[in-house]
Amino acid sequence: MKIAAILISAILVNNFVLSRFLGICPFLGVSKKVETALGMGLAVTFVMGLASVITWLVQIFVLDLLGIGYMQTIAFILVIAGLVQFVEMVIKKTSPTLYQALGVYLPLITTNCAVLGVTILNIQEKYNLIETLINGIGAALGFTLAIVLFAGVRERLETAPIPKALEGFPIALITASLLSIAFLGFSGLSLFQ
Amino acid sequence: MRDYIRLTGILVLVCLIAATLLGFTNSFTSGKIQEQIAKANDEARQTVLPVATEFNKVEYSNPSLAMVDEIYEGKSNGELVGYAVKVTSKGYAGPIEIIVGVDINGIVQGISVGNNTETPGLGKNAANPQFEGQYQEKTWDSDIAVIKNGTPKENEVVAIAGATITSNAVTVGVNQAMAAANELSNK
Amino acid sequence: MKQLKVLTNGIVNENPVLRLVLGMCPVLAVTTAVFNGIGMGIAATVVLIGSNLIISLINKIVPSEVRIPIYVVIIASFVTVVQMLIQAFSPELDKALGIFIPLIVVNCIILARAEAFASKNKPSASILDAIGMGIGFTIALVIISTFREVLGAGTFFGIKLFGEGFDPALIMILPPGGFLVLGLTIAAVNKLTAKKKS
Amino acid sequence: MFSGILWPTLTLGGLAIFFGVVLTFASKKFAVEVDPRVTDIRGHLPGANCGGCGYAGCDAFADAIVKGEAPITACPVGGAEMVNQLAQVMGVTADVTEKHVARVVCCGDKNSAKEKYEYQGIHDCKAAELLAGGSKSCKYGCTGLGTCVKACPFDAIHVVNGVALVDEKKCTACKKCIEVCPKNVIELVPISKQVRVLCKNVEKGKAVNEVCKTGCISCQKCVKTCKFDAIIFENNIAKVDYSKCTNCMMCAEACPTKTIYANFENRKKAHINDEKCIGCTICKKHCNFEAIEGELKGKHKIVSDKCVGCSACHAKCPKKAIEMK
Repeated sequence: MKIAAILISAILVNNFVLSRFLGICPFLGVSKKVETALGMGLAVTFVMGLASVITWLVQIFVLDLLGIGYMQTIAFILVIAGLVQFVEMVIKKTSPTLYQALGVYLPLITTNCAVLGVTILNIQEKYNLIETLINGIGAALGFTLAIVLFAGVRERLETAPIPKALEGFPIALITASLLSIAFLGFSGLSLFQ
Repeated sequence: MRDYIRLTGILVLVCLIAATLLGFTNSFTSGKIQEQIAKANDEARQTVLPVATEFNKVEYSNPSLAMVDEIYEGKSNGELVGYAVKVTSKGYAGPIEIIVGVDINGIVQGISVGNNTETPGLGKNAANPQFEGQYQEKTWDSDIAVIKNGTPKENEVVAIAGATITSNAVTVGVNQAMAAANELSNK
Repeated sequence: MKQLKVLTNGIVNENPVLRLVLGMCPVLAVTTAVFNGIGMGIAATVVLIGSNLIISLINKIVPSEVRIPIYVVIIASFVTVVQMLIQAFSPELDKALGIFIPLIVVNCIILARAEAFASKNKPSASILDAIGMGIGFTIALVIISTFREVLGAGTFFGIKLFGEGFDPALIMILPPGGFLVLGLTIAAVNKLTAKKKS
Repeated sequence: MFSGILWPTLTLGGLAIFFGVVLTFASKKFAVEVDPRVTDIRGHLPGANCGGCGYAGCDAFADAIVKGEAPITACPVGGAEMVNQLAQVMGVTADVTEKHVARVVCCGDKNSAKEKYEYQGIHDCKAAELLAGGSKSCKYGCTGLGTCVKACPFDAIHVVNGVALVDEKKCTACKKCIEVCPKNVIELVPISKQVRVLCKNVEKGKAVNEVCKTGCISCQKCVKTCKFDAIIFENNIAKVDYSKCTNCMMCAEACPTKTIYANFENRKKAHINDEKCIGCTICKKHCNFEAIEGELKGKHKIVSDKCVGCSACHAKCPKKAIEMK
């Protein structure tokens, strides 16, 4: 049951983008089209899932053993950066159009607050290995859900008559605030607190 | 093969420089930081238990009150006047450290919310005097409850607007601190 | 002359928050009070200058296959060192800025500027760009946090503005309010610059 | 003190080695072979990914050039100077074609074209097209809801008073608007030709008159006035044959409903250079508008208000004594 609780809480209740408000830069930057949003979602899922596992192992078997807790941020970020560089090469080779569409936002996954947030959260919650993986995957699915949902809305916005000044990011941000109000509704679920 | 050495070499070089820099600054500053923290804790203990003049640590552990980290006996010229209990409770965005001062007949002299990672402007307001002040004069006879708004009764506190989770977390911490102090004073 | 353009570039037409829409996580998290906004702005500017300088110094020897890990290690170690020094030597500064420093590591602006600018330009230009970006970032933070604090908490810099009767719009303090205020600010900036251009 | 530094260096060093090896291996396995010439050419291309060259974007076009599949002049946006750069990279000579621009073949704006109904749907021509071909009574005309404006990457087309209008200085003939227009009322035309028939309505004159005041009512006046028979009249609509048109703009003056657009400001005038003129009267014979006076062996003179700038004399004068200004 604990696994299901973590998964649902990561995807819906504590959705990283719309309830905890982490990882907003790619969320706004890449959500112009649904395919690119999905591409970004998959890239983040890969990075988050693997990063959660590796960082958990590094924390338990290296940082805690040697008692150098202050190295946590830098070690975790190095792991995430290595994974992101790997993902960047894979995407550049497999689908150049997606690589073109993601552009500068692909390396930005490294400093993406959500990815680092998940890894540090796993340690704070004192999850074991399986729970860490589930939380990582859940958070990434939550991120993908939010970004694809948002991309769908933004595609509709293309044809709507929007005042000139509001076009582009402003209307996207206003839509995002409405979406996040909707997700605030989930925070009341004390079952998964 | 040459690429392997070149790329890995540069990456390792940068990491080594960073690591030595970090290690050096850490060993150089960790002593100072502990000192600062110890000084801060002493000040905090003094604020929550103004009556006491010197504190000494008491061994205490009780699995049912998991949040309690350490308890200091507060003495004024050799005579026990109360306890300063340090608890870590789980707030909205992470752990919150609280120090609670309880005198020997169970009245809370004051609490001080220490470092935490709550959202600035919301959960962070728990460290303001108006919120912390509400716990004054509460006794360990009954647990403190949190109400959203309206006038609080004898053992109630009003939650911070927009940060109910943090307010609950602090209240649970204080309740456990009071229970621990109560248990120690009966021994 | 070109140097001045690099500096003003970061403040107006390539303002990191209002134009490039980067660094959203700290912007939404921190702009609930003007004091926080300024604190975050200063801390981010210091780190941005330091990291831009170091990265532009070594951009010749950094191979592109491993550039992200190297940049990130530099930024993270710079931030951790600054945090340790502040914690050890000036508790008051730590009390004021302490919570913002770890937030900077995840601030997208730093890596974005490193990747887009510092890795391709001379150190002198990179420092100017960092200063410009830092000031632009701080200005944007102050504007947004003023709106959010005045509307959301009825105070400015902690001073109560309205009488007792004023019931602040709490939503402004919560992140949805952050999205809203940010969106409207960008729209206002678009309107102003659009009029100037056409 | 020493162990304080040893452990962090070992951890970070170990992680760094692990990732260094993994990334180098990945950079080898996923290496993307790039022909240096492609990046060089891509640098010269405008990078608007408009598809005017017929390829999916500038990258695809650069690949095609290097493989030799695409002519280096295929990019309409670049202009001559860029074509020379491409020629240098590829070591090939380039023949420059005349620059074309897009043109909206409709002048039925709000006050001349009637509306069938008031359209309140999505602000987009394609959407309006689904509702009985848009709100205009004339189903050949431009609906004026700006789908082309959104599609144009060069901001070269704007809807003015209900009809899309092309800004010829900015237009790069990338054909994006042509692809997107549901009425296909936009076509490419050589920029030097100033005379354009702005109507596509092929119905009889009476029917056209009911729906639009400035439509072509097939009166064929233009065909009669054109001295160079550069106007073909077929299927109830006049069409300009640009190989023969000399920009004399007489047809535009003759057209009763002002359907034919001519840019009168840059209507040229002929000027005879006295030193060079030897009075051979060849220009006088070729002028259809009797705008040249002068006897054999005498200096000839242009009657400037009769001259319409058809530059026929300019072409025929053996001594090149006539300039068009």
